[in-house]
Amino acid sequence: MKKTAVESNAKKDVSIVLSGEAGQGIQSIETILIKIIKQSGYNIFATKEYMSRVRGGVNATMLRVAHDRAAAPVDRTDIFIPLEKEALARYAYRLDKNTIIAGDAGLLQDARVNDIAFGKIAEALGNPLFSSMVAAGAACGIIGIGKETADRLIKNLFGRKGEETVNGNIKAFAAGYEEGARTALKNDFKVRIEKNIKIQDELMLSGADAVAIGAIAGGCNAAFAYPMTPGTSVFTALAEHSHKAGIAVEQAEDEIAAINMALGAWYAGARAMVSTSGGGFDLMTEGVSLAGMTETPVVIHLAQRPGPATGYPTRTEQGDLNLALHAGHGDFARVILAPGNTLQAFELAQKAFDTADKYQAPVFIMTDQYFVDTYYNIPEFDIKENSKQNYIVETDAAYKRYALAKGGISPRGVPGFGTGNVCFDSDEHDEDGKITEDLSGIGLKMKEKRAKKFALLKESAIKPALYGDKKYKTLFICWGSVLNTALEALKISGLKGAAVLHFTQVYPLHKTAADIIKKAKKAVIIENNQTAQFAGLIKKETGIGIKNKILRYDGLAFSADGLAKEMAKIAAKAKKKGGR
Amino acid sequence: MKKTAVESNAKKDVSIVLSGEAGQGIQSIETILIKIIKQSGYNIFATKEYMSRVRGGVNATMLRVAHDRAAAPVDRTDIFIPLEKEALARYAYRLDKNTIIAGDAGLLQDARVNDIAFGKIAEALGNPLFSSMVAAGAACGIIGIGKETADRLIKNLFGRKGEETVNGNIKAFAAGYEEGARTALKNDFKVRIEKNIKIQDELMLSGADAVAIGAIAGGCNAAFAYPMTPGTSVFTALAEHSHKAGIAVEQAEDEIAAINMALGAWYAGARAMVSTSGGGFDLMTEGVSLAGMTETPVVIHLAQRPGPATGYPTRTEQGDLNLALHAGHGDFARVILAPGNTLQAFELAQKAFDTADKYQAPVFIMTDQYFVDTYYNIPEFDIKENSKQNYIVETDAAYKRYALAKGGISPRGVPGFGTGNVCFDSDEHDEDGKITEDLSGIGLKMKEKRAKKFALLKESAIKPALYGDKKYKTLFICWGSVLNTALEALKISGLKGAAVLHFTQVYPLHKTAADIIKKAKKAVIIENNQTAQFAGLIKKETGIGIKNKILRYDGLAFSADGLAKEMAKIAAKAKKKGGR
Amino acid sequence: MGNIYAKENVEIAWCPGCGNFGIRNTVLKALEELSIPRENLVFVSGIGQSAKAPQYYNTSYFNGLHGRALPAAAAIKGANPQLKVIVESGDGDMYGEGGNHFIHAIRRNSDITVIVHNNMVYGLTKGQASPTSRPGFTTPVQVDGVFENPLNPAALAIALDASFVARASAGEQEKTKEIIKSAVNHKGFALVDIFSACVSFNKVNTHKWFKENTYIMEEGYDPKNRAEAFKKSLEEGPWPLGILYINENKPVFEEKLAPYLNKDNTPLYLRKREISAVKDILDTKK
Amino acid sequence: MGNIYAKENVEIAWCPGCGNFGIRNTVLKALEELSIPRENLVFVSGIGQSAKAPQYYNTSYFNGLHGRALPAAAAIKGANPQLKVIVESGDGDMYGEGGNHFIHAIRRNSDITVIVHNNMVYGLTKGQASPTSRPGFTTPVQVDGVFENPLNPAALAIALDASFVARASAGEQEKTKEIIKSAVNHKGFALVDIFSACVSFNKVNTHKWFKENTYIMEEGYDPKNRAEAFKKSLEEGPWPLGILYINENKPVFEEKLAPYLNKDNTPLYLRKREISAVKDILDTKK
Ligand SMILES: Cc1ncc(C[n+]2csc(CCOP(=O)(O)OP(=O)(O)O)c2C)c(N)n1
Ligand SMILES: Cc1ncc(C[n+]2csc(CCOP(=O)(O)OP(=O)(O)O)c2C)c(N)n1
Ligand code: SF4
Ligand code: SF4
Ligand SMILES: [Mg+2]
Ligand SMILES: [Mg+2]
Repeated sequence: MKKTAVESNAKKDVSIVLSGEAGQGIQSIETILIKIIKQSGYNIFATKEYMSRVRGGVNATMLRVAHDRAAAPVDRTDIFIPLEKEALARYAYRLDKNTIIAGDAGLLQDARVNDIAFGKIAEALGNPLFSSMVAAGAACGIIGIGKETADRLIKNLFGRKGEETVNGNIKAFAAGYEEGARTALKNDFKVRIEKNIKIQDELMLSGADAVAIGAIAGGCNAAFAYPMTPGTSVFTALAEHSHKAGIAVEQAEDEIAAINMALGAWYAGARAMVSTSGGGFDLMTEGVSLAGMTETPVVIHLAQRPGPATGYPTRTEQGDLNLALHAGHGDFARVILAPGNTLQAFELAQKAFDTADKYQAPVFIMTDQYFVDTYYNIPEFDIKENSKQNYIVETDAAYKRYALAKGGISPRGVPGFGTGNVCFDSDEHDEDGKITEDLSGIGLKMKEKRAKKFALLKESAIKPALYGDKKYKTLFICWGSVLNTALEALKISGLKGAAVLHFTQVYPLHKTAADIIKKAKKAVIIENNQTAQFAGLIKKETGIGIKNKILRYDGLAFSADGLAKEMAKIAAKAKKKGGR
Repeated sequence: MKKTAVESNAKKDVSIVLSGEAGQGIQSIETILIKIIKQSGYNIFATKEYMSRVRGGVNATMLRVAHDRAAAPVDRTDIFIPLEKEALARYAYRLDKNTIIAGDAGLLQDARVNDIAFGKIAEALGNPLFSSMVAAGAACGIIGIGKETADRLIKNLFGRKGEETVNGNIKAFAAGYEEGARTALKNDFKVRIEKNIKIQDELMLSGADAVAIGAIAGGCNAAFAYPMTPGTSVFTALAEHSHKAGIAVEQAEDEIAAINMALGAWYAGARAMVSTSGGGFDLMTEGVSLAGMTETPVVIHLAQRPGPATGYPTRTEQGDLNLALHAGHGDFARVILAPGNTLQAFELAQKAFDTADKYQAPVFIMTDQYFVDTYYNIPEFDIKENSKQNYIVETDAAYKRYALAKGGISPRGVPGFGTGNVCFDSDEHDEDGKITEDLSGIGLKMKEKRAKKFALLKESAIKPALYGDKKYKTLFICWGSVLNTALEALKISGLKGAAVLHFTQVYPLHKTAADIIKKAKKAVIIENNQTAQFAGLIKKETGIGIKNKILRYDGLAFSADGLAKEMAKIAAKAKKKGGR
Repeated sequence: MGNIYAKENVEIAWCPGCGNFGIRNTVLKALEELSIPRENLVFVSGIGQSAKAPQYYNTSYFNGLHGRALPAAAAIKGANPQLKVIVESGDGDMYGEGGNHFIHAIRRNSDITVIVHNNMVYGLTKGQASPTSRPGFTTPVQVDGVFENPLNPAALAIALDASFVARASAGEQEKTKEIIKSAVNHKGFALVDIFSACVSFNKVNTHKWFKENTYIMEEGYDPKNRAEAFKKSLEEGPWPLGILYINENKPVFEEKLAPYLNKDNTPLYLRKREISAVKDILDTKK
Repeated sequence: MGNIYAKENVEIAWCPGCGNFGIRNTVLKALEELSIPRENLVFVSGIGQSAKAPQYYNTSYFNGLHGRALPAAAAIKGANPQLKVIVESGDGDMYGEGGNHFIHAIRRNSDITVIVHNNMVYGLTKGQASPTSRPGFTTPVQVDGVFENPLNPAALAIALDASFVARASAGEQEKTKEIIKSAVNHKGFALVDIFSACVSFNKVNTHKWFKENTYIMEEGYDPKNRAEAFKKSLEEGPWPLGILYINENKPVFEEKLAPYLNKDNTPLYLRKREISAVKDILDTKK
């Protein structure tokens, strides 16, 4: 830390927080800023936290512009742009003496504010609607970025609205920029981030985009959902692309309908997915059990938010793992995937369809509000096609849907493809899909056939990824959306002999998991929930109890700097207690 | 075993299996037999297994008449009374050379049959409807029981149907009895069970009766359900007693309605319960989460049957433990009780209401088809009244439903009792029950207040009961309905240094559980499911992995003699492997 | 002095201009004129913008799950028939997620009032189609526009022989207040479907649009004829506002529950549990 | 030779005398006369005695969860519009547990036929009241008898502007067969509610009772007038049997799905996944 300060006082990593009421324009400032920053050739990351209301309240968007890719929230706020007084109070904990607070001093009534009155400047330029552009200009001005690209971009963005709008916005940006630059100078705020022009062509994917487009790559051609934050955004993305990708999209009357539609669609040969959140998923659990009994593939995107019940509809938590693990009565196998970054989200969503189809089992993709709403630039990547379009067989008259096939997977036909009957049965059944009560005969064989999937899916599980010191003594274990934050936190913490073990597949656990964990002198679980649900799963599956826990459950995601402190603290405690 | 045979060849424990199509009269034979046997002063046990259809198929009822209370199924069949040919095939595995098979030889076409043509005898007496009575008489005749009480009982049973019916039935019983006695003689089948006239006054409670009447003792005054086997029978019993016990009973349009009704009723001051099975319970999971968030008491009777999906609607399994443990999104506390016998069912059902009310948490009573459908005589027992009628407080203007009370339980008011507002809120809320987004303030405090229940409920957990050798080396662990069977099996097995550890509360586990298990050289789990769900819970909670498993998952309950063999086998294996 | 049923010092989370404000005012006025004892009043709702309404009243409330207000309401009334129970929720909540309860609550006929804020959109989840959205309505999910027939709540309720069916509009506060008062005074299930503008997500069915596409029914209309009421309920251009249908001859749910069959409507929580009843029942099991 | 749609060597688990047998025969005859390609036929059902019907046909079937046949059926048709999809289930399944799907499936208007065995009771679970049970019907749960208004499926469907609504009776096989054929030929959601006697658990609404309380509608009846059809559907003493209502002007669900907007109804499983489409979409995210 000291070292860096000596080298230069110019920042290579700037965080900007915009805050204001819903509907007050944060969204448009964000949109413009992101475009300008990325098109100017800088890494950009954006995440938001918002209240469950359409107007009013206090929301915030955090942006990071960084030399190295930074893809996690930080508490440290270099630039704070409050659009209303309440924002200052709500986010007081994020501000320190180094934070540049820029905004309308008259409105904000706070001595720390660097006065840039976005609204008044816009009005002076003839249109109060320009104020978002003034604010975007100011942010750019403070970090000294984007001046050269702004005009062109504004033309692209507003071209169809006519010259007046374009020119007004160009002027608004320039005015804001100037004020921003002045503010930076006044505060001796220096930024030196190298431009990398390739970033212009990188992808900006939110977690929701990545899941949805990954699903399309996996052959998703049917999507059913009932709106529920934060599950909706994946559904909306699929609807948006429905023409291009040929997706049958239907908003169901409720979540029960959605999952039963998905099963009907798979039965008839489609590759369907549902997207929901905890409360909606509760209603799907009987359908999950139906998938288990009928060996019907299905892909479930479960975007978590804090529960129980309605909880915080627009906040984040990793609190539904236990539910996903055990939803649906009776015993049957399933797979639970949990991407840690947008590329993984794309790849896992794609893979989910193949896994579901191949093993005829429900496959979950678990994300959360933080994950689906967060986005940042990533390089273009190769799309690996699944080797098969699908696993459907043509049937003949002798076809039996639940044939006692060796290996445990009965070939799956679909109605209308071949001459056989494809009989899907929710009761215990014989090979033909006919109800049976031959308890110790075919009934038992069916139970045992289905149980083989536990082993099959375990064998094909994805290995957890180890980041950091391969000779780790301290191992930080996490799953899903925590990845980027944990990695940055580890770096910030400067801990030696430490590593992060991240699971993109949380169930079944890969067979090496226990050994990797046991190798650590000290294992620490990091989860965005109250009871360390994943630690519970690890204990249940491996017998290893993880006593050291870093849990956050106030509805927000971890911040990299906040988490770094917790990591350091828990590592220090280790030394005192256990010695080394 | 040998020793007994030397002492006497007269049986002290007789098992009778009646089998035939649904609707063919097994039920009425059973009813008559039970009445006569009990009223004659003998212990009687009855359990049934039946197909999911109203007519046809092959069902069976097993009765046991025993000197010592016998309250578990056995494979050994002393007397087999098939009413149709298929019964002989389906239950072939239950028959051995000692089994007396009695029935219509012409119909059954099997050399082993002792010909007693119930139908023809009845017809000869002038009414084919008498045939059930002939069969009952025959069964009594074979074991030499009930002759002296039959006439009086038949008068009681059929009195209102007129003298002709009474006399016909008396004759039918006598005719059957005579044939039965002859058959016994011919087969040298001897029974010596001492009469105990006190048994006449004992209670005959099915598991369903015990849960329902226990609930009434617990103050249940509202019941909501959607019909689902085997949950329905508890609901039906509550409806039956609704006038006497003042219960508001409503058949809901679906299970979602049922649980939300129950929560509404508790909110308004009632003590409500729902009764369902796995598939129906799946639909209730969001409601369970609502109970967790709103700290609303609720009692859930979950009667298990084999899943997934529709599975075997009329069969038994203990396959929904994982579901009950984790149903509902988010983190919140709950209690899961699982009675092992009818007395426990009564007491736990009663207690469930008190616990739910006191801790403002969902309390589950988990049974299964075997348990609810099984009944046997038990001595009358004292009813221990709960000390409190309820835990409701009168409110005043300052009342806050979710006050941050010390100890973690906010006093619960109900609307209309006092002047305060009682505000129930599904969102994260403040003390008043108002929506909040004060994440790190009251929001976090509410989460932490609710989390205190985990500890409170753990402290008040019921200790598992140890049966058998207190200095056990081998410990057989089970939960819920397996109790009686495990106890009898242990006895049959003759194993030394062995004990049964039975959990009537499966969650939270009592704090002594780990130590009790660890004391065993070898622990063996006995569960009526495929994946040893309770063993999974024990591992998750205590870290103790139980490798030895006796699992049954063909849709039937364990039999005492069958289980005894498995116990012996697994104990023997222990010796070989681990040495001693 | 303010309205005693209004919660004070509460920030209302609706968008400025939202139709919900008008409905809230109307409900408050109706309550005042009805002068129902405040302590005996319970509002029940699901989840949605409209479903937040109870949070802004100075009464007890049960703010439950999305779509699940009605079963809770029936049971609250069943547990304590002395309470006045008013359900207030949105069109998505009531006719979408809660559709099955809506049907069966009408059949059950609890003595409750059901006020639906019908803004023809899912407001809280940011603008997807609701069951009452009009054909052609495009949203981020319904990218090609709604094609389904919108659900007509009044027609549906009449088909189910609901005991009281009315349609109102947030803009017509005076008329709506009278309707709400009649509904609350009516014994049995009373539906009041109220058109309401979502200014943020429904740019088609605006305040102006509702004004232009509704009319207040003439005085002489007889709401007792089911077939005529059905016909009336189908009128759509413009929609009639008023009490469309009344059937007073339906048995009321809570009166049919065992504890109240003898006309004693003491709430369940005030009744003592008698262990003697348990003993009597056990005695039948000998 | 036997009916090719009938499954052979299957034991039928219904009680002797059950109305379901008559319905099964009628369905088989209708299929034969319609001569639908057997391989393209899919029966969809929930759980119940009636819902076992597909198990006794020689066709593909989707025997799903209690109450959940309709969403599955809509999606099956949506995944492959070339299939003929027929739903067959019970009154409890369709109007009780499945009530919400029933309402919304009517709105959705998939081109499917929905045959409901309406025996006014829950048969499989041994005789509780169903939504169509008549007032006064006593059961082990409804110990004081049903007091609610029974649900009138036809009236409900007409209120929702269903595209085809018919009522039939298991005892009137000839008429029922004709109705089923019309329903299957009708493009859009077609409801055929068929009275059927449960001989084991409904001792009130017997074969005889249905015979005495129904009549076949005269030839001249015009099913195109919604208000008239509604009136007709309310007639209860006796009930009219026949096609009560037809609305042919409703858009059909699957035709409105993106993959079929261009009139190409190739099933989804026969369409190749194009990675180029994914690339195009990703390109918009730069
Ligand atoms: C089980 C479940 N599914 C979905 C949601 C998400 N959700 C909350 S409100 C709402 C719809 C709101 O629409 P409406 O009832 O019309 O109320 P409005 O906001 O328009 O007043 C939805 C889908 C939820 N909370 N719970
Ligand atoms: C979720 C769920 N709830 C309840 C049941 C139990 N159940 C099975 S069939 C049935 C009702 C049957 O009635 P109906 O649909 O009228 O069919 P019927 O047997 O009369 O033909 C019920 C309640 C179930 N299988 N699943
Ligand atoms: S989003 Fe619509 S319904 Fe919700 S408060 Fe705003 S205007 Fe009202
Ligand atoms: S119980 Fe009723 S519906 Fe079921 S098969 Fe028997 S007669 Fe038919
Ligand atoms: Mg709405
Ligand atoms: Mg039925």
